[in-house]
Amino acid sequence: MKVQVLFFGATADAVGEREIEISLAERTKAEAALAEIVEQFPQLKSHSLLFAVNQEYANGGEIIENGDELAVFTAVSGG
Amino acid sequence: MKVQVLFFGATADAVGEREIEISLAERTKAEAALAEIVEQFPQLKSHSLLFAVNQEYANGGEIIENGDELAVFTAVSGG
Amino acid sequence: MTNKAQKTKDEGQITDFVEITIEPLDVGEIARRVVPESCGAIVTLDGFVRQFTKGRETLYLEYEGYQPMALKEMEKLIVRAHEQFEIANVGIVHRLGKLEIGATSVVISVASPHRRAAFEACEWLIKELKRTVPIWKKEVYADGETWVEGEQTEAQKADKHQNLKNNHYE
Amino acid sequence: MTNKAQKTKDEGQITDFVEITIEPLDVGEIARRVVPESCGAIVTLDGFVRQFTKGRETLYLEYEGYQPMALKEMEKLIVRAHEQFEIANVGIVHRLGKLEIGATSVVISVASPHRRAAFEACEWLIKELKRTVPIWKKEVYADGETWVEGEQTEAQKADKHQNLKNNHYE
Repeated sequence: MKVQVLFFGATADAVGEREIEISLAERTKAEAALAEIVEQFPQLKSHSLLFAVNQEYANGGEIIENGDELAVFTAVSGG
Repeated sequence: MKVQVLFFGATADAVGEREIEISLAERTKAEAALAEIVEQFPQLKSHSLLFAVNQEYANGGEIIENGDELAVFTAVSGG
Repeated sequence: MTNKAQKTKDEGQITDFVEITIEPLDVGEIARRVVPESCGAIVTLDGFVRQFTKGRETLYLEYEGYQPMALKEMEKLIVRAHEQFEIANVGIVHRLGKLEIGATSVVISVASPHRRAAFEACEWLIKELKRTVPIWKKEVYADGETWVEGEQTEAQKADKHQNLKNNHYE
Repeated sequence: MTNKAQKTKDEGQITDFVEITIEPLDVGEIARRVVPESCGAIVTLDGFVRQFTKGRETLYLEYEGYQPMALKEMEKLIVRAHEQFEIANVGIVHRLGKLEIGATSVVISVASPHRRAAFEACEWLIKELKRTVPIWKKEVYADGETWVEGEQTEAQKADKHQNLKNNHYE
């Protein structure tokens, strides 16, 4: 199945992309999906990462579905 | 000696004046000056009064001097 | 009857201001005036005329002030705020005259490097302003009007108007 | 790249709003939008771009946001604020894009019948916004630039990115 992965700020700069599509096995969990993304872009390892699935913070156990919107970013710094 | 007495808001309405001049004996204390003003305008008795001498809250013991600016008003309600 | 009056204190980078005016208050403009460039947050209190007080409908309000004393008391509050809180600068502007429902009557803006101090100082300043600054409001209803008398503290009542200075500043 | 986005919730008298925009923020205008007529005070937090961070001079800042998620997180904060504090209504507006020194980056305005609740809610909202709303800033210096990474809580670090939802919402 295909999912969209968004990057912002420091992670977008590290990856060199703001949005990519990746293939995941059916019923991949959020935790494993993040691990696959980090494996594909090892330059992300130097950052403390947060992970969102469909615009909600992930707790790691969510089952990713086809067409989901994932996002990988560093601790927020707005305000 | 002569002093100026200012009234504001409820005390101005009660007295019917915003500013008067009164005569006081030399070395009158603030406490006694307020008592004289209330005696002259007994309609002030129905209010809780604050008293200022030369634009500072009075503690009662100040010696009033010729030409001082006194003010009699109710508890403040700005803001 | 009232006019715009302003006092500004300059101590190097610190610029506080107190002001009494009959003109409408522009909250954003007042907040922007307190910003020193090294600070990160401004907290602003914006008080305004309520339509209902204890269920009774107010048509409009009239504010009156003992202007020179009010400005002095506002300046004293700023001095005391600097003693108690780590703040950069403070602006206090109070409007007098006739105020329609929804109009801003008072603006207090506090800038500080750490926002906690700005919140604390701003809250303390409005509480003290309502207690010590000689300004009064008259509520005008369809069928009458009333000068609002502030709540005197128990200490003030017990003292029967003695020792007001201590009550106000301890 | 970013555009003005706005969501408004109407529940009878309650009108909260969250907004993300690339336009300059007008603090007074935002504060005035949160006023219900029965309320007496508005507390506003106005965050802005500092010239110096840890002694290093910033030329300007770039803010970037994950806009749809940021709006959702801001709305969640408002729901949680209503649960915890007796407030009437809340507006949160965050600016994105290039911000010059002194420009306002975020405005949070809270109206309440009693000002204590407005102070508490406003302070809580800015603290939580900085922790949970997906917006990032890049500081641009004369000789380089840095994306600022927020401080993760100890719980977040210990979890190694697990269980983020709980860390963010407990």
